[in-house]
Amino acid sequence: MTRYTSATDADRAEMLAEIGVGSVDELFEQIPEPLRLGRPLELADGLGENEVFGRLAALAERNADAEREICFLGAGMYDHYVPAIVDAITQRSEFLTPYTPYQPEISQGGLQVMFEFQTAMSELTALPVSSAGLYEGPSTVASAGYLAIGATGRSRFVVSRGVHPHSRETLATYAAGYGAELVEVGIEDGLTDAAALADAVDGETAAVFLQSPNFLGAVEDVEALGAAAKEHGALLIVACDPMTLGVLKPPGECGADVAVGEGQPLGNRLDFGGPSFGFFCATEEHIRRMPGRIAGETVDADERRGFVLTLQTREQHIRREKATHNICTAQALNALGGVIHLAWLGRQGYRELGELLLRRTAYARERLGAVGGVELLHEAPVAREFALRLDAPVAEVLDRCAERGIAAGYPLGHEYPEYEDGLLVAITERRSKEQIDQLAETLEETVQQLATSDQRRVPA
Amino acid sequence: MTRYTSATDADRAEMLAEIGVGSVDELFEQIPEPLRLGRPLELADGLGENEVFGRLAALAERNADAEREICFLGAGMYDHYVPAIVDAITQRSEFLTPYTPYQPEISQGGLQVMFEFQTAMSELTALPVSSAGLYEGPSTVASAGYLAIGATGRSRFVVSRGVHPHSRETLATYAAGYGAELVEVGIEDGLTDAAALADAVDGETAAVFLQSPNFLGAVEDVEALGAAAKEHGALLIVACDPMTLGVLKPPGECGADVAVGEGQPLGNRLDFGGPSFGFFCATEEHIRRMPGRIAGETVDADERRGFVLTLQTREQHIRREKATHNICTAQALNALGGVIHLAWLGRQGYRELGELLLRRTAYARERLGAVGGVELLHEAPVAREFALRLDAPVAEVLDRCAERGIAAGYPLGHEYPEYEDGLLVAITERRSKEQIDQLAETLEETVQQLATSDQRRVPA
Amino acid sequence: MTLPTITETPMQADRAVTIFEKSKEGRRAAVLPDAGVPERPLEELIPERLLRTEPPWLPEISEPEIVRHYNRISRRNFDLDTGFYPLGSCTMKHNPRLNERVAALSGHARLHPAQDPKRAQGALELMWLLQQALAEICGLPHVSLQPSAGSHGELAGLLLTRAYHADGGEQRSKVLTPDTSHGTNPASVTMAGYEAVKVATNERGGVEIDDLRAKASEDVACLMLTNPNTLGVFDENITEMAEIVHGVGGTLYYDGANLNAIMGHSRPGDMGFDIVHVNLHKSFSQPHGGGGPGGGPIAVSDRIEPFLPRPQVMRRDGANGAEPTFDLDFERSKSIGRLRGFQGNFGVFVRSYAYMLSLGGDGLAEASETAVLNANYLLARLRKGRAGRYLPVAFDRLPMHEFVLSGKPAKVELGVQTLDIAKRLLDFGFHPPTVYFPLLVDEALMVEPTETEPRENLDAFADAIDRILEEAESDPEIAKQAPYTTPVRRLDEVKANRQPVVRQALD
Amino acid sequence: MTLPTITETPMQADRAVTIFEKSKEGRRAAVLPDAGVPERPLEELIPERLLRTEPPWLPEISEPEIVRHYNRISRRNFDLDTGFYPLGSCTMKHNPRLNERVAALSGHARLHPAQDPKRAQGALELMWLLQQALAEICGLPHVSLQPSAGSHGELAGLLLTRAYHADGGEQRSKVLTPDTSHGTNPASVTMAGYEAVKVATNERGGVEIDDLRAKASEDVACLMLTNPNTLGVFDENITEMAEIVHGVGGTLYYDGANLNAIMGHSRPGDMGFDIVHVNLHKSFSQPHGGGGPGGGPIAVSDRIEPFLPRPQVMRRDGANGAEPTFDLDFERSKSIGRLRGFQGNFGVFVRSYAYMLSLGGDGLAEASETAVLNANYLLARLRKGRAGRYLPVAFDRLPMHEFVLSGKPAKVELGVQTLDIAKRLLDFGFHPPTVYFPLLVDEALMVEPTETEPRENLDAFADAIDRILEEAESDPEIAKQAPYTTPVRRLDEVKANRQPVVRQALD
Ligand SMILES: Cc1ncc(COP(=O)(O)O)c(C=O)c1O
Ligand SMILES: Cc1ncc(COP(=O)(O)O)c(C=O)c1O
Repeated sequence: MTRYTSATDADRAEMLAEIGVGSVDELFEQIPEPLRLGRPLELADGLGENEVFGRLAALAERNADAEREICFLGAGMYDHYVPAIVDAITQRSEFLTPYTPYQPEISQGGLQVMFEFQTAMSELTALPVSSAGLYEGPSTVASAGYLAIGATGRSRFVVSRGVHPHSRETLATYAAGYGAELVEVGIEDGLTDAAALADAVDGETAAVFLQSPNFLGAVEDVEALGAAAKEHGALLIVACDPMTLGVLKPPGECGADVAVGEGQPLGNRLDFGGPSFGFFCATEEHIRRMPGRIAGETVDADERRGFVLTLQTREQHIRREKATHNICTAQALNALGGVIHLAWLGRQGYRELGELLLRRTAYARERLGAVGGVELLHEAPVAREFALRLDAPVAEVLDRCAERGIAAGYPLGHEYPEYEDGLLVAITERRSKEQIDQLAETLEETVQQLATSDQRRVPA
Repeated sequence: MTRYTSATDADRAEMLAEIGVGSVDELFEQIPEPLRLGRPLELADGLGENEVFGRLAALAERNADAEREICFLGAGMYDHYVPAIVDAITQRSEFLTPYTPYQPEISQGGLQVMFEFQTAMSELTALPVSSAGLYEGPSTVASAGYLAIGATGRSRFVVSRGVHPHSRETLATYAAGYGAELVEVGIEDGLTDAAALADAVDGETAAVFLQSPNFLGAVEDVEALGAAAKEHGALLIVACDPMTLGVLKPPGECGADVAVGEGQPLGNRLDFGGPSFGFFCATEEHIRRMPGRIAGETVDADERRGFVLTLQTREQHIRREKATHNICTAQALNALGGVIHLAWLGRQGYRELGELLLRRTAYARERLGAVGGVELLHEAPVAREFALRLDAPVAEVLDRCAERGIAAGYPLGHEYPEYEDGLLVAITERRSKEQIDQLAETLEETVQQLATSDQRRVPA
Repeated sequence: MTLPTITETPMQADRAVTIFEKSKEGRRAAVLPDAGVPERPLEELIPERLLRTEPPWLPEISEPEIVRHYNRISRRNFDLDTGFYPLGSCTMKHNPRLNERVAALSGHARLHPAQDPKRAQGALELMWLLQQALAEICGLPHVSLQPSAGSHGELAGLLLTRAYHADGGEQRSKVLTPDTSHGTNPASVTMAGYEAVKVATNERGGVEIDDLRAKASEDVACLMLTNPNTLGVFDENITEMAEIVHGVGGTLYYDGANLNAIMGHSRPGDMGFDIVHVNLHKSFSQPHGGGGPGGGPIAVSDRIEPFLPRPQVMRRDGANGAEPTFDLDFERSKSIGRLRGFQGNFGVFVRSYAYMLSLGGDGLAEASETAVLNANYLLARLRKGRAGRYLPVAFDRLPMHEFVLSGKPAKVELGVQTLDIAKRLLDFGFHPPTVYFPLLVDEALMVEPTETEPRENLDAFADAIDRILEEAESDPEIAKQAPYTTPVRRLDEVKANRQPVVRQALD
Repeated sequence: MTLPTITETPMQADRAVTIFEKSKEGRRAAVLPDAGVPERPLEELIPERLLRTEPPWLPEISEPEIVRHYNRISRRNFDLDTGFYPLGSCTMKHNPRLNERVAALSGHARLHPAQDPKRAQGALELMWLLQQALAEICGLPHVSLQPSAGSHGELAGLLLTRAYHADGGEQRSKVLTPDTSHGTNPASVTMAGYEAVKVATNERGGVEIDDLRAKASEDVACLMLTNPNTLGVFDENITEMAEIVHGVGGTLYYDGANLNAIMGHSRPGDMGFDIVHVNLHKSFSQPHGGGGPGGGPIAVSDRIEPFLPRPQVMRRDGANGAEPTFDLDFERSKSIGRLRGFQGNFGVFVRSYAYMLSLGGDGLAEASETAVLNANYLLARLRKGRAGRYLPVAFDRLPMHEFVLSGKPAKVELGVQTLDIAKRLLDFGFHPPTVYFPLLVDEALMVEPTETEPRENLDAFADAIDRILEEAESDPEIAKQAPYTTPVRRLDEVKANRQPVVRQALD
């Protein structure tokens, strides 16, 4: 009898008798003999719980996680503190183990969570309609592109180079399928080149993709940049950071038709990149083109308030090849984590956290910018992350910092060859002033040691 | 507004108006002015959740726990693997946050757990009646003494030196209160001195206290030793290790009137000594003298099966000064952990685990006993723990082992001056053969280095 | 056409079945590692007559079914994370999950209690810090964290008193407790080998001073008191009482169950108490766990200190500016000795210390303020309704953090007892108050809302009480046969006592 | 005397209230650290016009009330840890808590995805080990863990097919899927820019070979198949079908949703498939979470490998006997590129890998055996009762791990539809099977018990179905108006669609 099963030999015998076959093998005879494996899988034998725990703990030991290192890495996922109630609630069997709420009468818990999630994301983005949990950030950007094609009948995307490289690459991957052409608009002084954007947008343009704060941390003037899209009837699709919307003007107030993004900062741990959730909000007119599940309010046979999956005619299980998207299993549990975190922060706390990030980031940017051999990559306003230039090989600096227990940031060179000396530094409420000072001192030391030139930053 | 509360200033104002007072201070005026503190407590200001987590994590970092060290420490608490379902279930609000089931109609969950716990402990000890969770091991021994006095009208205890030193000391502490005289019987070759015991027991003896396996790990012949108690009408009180009762003859089959013990090995983590639970089982005749809560089966108004707290006339909240014990809040949640662990092991697994402990312990004892400068402190049969003599200063050996990441065992000298060179080594299913060999090699090395004499163990 | 009407709630229909009854031979959850050592027959290792022949009849069941079993029965509990739980004297305040998280860190959870103090500095420092905080809150300089709960602390306090007197060559035999005291007080008195002597309560709910003076003889070892007491009122005469008892050489013991009323506002030490116990599972947010675990640390004055239990956590200042170090002190010649194994309920200390860090000094004081505010508000709301007539407050004065109502008028005028009202409250989704305690109040209902309840819940509770009394005015049977919607209805306790069935029969 | 009878269950009486409606101005749970840096006005940091004027209307509520809110609504869910959940095609097998425990280790949970591979060796090795295991199970050598769920894997598979053909200078436009296929299949086809073409099903429930042959043109890029298919039967002609599709240069895509039937018994790669997706949240015990997270790794053959998504985990053998090291390979010139951010749902990988370690190779094979045994047993039990008459199995042969019943006779003879039977099952405490899928079966009920259900639960389910049909024989209305005991009764979906209310109105 294997792990987690109940069938004893006695059970098997009685069950086979009831079925009317002599052995379990007979049940597999419908598989043509040549297609039967006929040998054991080449996998180790099963292990007891303690041994499995030991193996996984040993692997975990070999990762430098944010508990062991002071983590200034960001680039789309951030080391925020996840309140204890998030784990306590998301680990409840009642939320952890059911599937998609196909039977609303016994799924009101999950459906109400979706409804609350939709409300929260709609509030954050200032857009009226929200889908309940897509996979994660970049694929959500690609899904927005799919909606834009359906909505405009056009197939040309104008994409700012400030949009997360993963999002741009994912968009391109999807576009190769549903067929769309991508035009990229460059960055000037940390911000999307407005003139170039205006030139790039035309009557064939299905959508303009912006991100704010952009990948370099700079807060874009979405409203101004979006004008070109409006002018040519293209959709304005804005990727945003859900932890900054307590202080930054929300996409809905900047003319965005669709706001998407990575939900990880809200109640989801880093998990080396997933699972987290994506969010997808839009204006009323797109409600029947939205991807993913949407919960709606209604009443039951006795007029009790209740919730159901609604507008399902958008979805694959009803519309099949005519569906607005192929998504089925998404990230419901991660979205629950997000809505709990937001409730825990509350209206005031959410705003205060945004302010905290702005102020600590401003401090960190000045402090680090003043370090010898370090200068700002751009002077544009930033919210929670900023880019530096190092007068030293970035990879080596990072190694030295790691030896001192600090993950100093994200090297830009890999995805932005033009910023081969660039370092992206992220701040969360977990990064104290002391830790920021420690990073400054460590950079001071290491950059000096590894300095590639003697030219030092001339104070502006 | 403080943490975890809801009263806003607006709430306060309205509530005070409803009460009809002008300020909260007025409500405290019933405290005579001189007794009011009139200054803030000299405690730091409150901290955010992330900061509190950081503080506690920093303290935890400074402990060498069994995750970081290979732990051969025992002496009453053992590093067994606690299955994941124990945490998952005991952390459910429904079990974690209610109090004692005073209202049975809404406490059937907790009451059924008590009933199941009683059944399980009764099965383990082979005694028909069980109380549901006393504090922990040693205080349970003292409580058994209190029962013995009530049951026999006598007040003389004969206690084997093989009983856990903490139990003997706790018994003495309690005895100073309820008034009892303690007579200790020594150890010969690891086992209670049978002759001395027989001499010590007389018509004034209320109870004989044994422990098996005893503190030196030796399995006592409880039945034989108990004869003296039977002969003189004294109660036989046996402390036992709940992880060994799958293989060792249970107290109930050895003539014990009362079996008690430390429940930690069952589903409870080490927690630096607590919380865990104590168990207390006895023969039918003592049912109305038992300490602590007992759940009983009954039916409700519609003849549905249900459970209630029963025989409450034993208890302090009913009988006050005439109660059989003063215990109120006990260790219900820890007892739940125990019953889940037992269900998870199941009848087969529980027995197998006992056998595993016996065999690994036998291996470890031979392996370590063969190390130069190390010899067995006694040759008596052992179950899961055994005692060695080191030809080197024990404390220094332990420090050296710790430097090599091993907690080699428990030094006996502190509580048994006669075994000043003694080391108690405990085995659990978490201690693999490889770890045992590693301990042997480490001892080989360190004992040699620190050898106090050249006399080496002569092979028997 | 006959549609099914609900005769039972789903939970009522789902009859209780124990995990033993679900057992089926050969099933299992655990998979154990193989020993990896020679498979020797047990008889070679242990004399056969010391071996067990039949393994115990533990359940045989798969892991999924174990999880389902306990998840399902867990829902047959009402719990604090579900609703209002105004169980008087028990301080059912919010249990922060943060505390569970930090207690589960392996540095705490997997630390062996016999670890060498050198390698358990974090744990010892945490205990020391908690001791300091409790000393400041109680106004007494020395703390032992060892007692496992309140009643354990009481026993410790009485044994300390005995040791203190014995040290002075004295042997005293009596301990005074008010008739309002909690059952554990007299029970502890007996267990500690003393005789419990009741002192009367005056018309304000405090101790009757004259009665105390009359009974305060040289033979009195101690006076055990709760203040605010179990009526929820503060005894203003405490200073005078202390003088009386100290005058005859007795000690004053403070039952800390009601500390939640006065944290940061008044201190037992300043009232003249020599020994105090604190219930960490009440004032300091350790979850009640269905009846434990708890923690009952004691704080004492200088004269009692020498007798504190062994071991004590001690702090050594680091030589020339080095970090201080912490150790366990076993060499305490006058100590009463141990009260339990190892160092106490450390996991509880972690939670309570985390709670203190979260609230801070001001936060604790404000918690007490809000607790008192909530109690007074709820009482005011109740008074306005039918409770004012049928459930009057036992002693007509402003309470502290809790108050006691008397159900006598309801019994006489409506024919419904406190028990009936409590049972009917279950149908309204509330945990009832503590009932029939303290004993000197007829048909007592003891209500403690705690500071973590929002006002809306207090209003809803007051409304429910009013509804129940209104129902009773028209038909007392409704309450008398309640509850109706709980997993089981009223249970036959007499049957349970007559023929006790205290374990699952297996066959 | 009029005692209250239960007209509603307690949960029904407790009307839905969202957390936004519980909000009260000024309340909060979180306490944030102060910035500890100069308090500069925001306008100094960000141009005013880019700042938000009104913070969003998030709930204002205390922590205890947040916990209560979600605990209470959580009980309005039916879940796998409570009871039988035979939701066909979804493999609702036990979710071991061990997996949650190891996933929560900070080395996994707090590892930043942009951590330098040098300092994330444990995570990369785990991914590599999982890839190896999946490759062995699927019989295909190369694996990408990136897809976030099955449908994501399907899209990946089709984009791989497109890239594969493009690399050969080809452009194909059609993808074949059987009419029994899951909705995500055709939806993915469209999203990938292909035209979906249905192939018919034969009388044994397999693909109609002649129809396939007829439609298999040079313009066909791929055939997407589930085997055993959504009828729970194994298509014996798979080898021939593979020849046909490969014959015209198309690829074969295996939808792995039903892999739980054949683990260790048969491998998609050996059947001729080029691309396979695996649902880690089905066969490999990742909890379904109310609709995710999931994992949809893909395994592919050599000829597809060059096109796999970026980045790929790679293993470097250690120079002269040193430990191997692991890295991420971004330099894949022919890759279709990324499908998402970073490396995929790593937390899901940890759980599924722990599950594989727990069961081992034999355990996985045995899990499939038991899954097939349970399905066949349940079908046999059902057949014996009224289901045999009213709910016959759609294709009369031995199923694999699941089977599909047709409710047509019940509809015609009893006037109760599959929906009614499903709703009535709720009153009996069961989650209903998947209904109305696959589409080609009238009134379909798709039943998948999985291997982790004990026989007793299968018996109870069969008995419940029989009871429901018996009720229907005497009074169909009972089923038609069901459920009666659930937190809410049948909901008005038309209303929800007509005037969609998709968020809480705030005012
Ligand atoms: C007033 C009072 N004293 C003492 C106790 C006993 O405390 P414990 O249950 O922690 O032993 C209680 C517990 O309810 C109490 O309310
Ligand atoms: C047969 C089949 N194919 C594909 C899918 C889609 O998988 P996912 O939900 O992981 O996207 C499902 C999910 O239910 C399925 O049952």
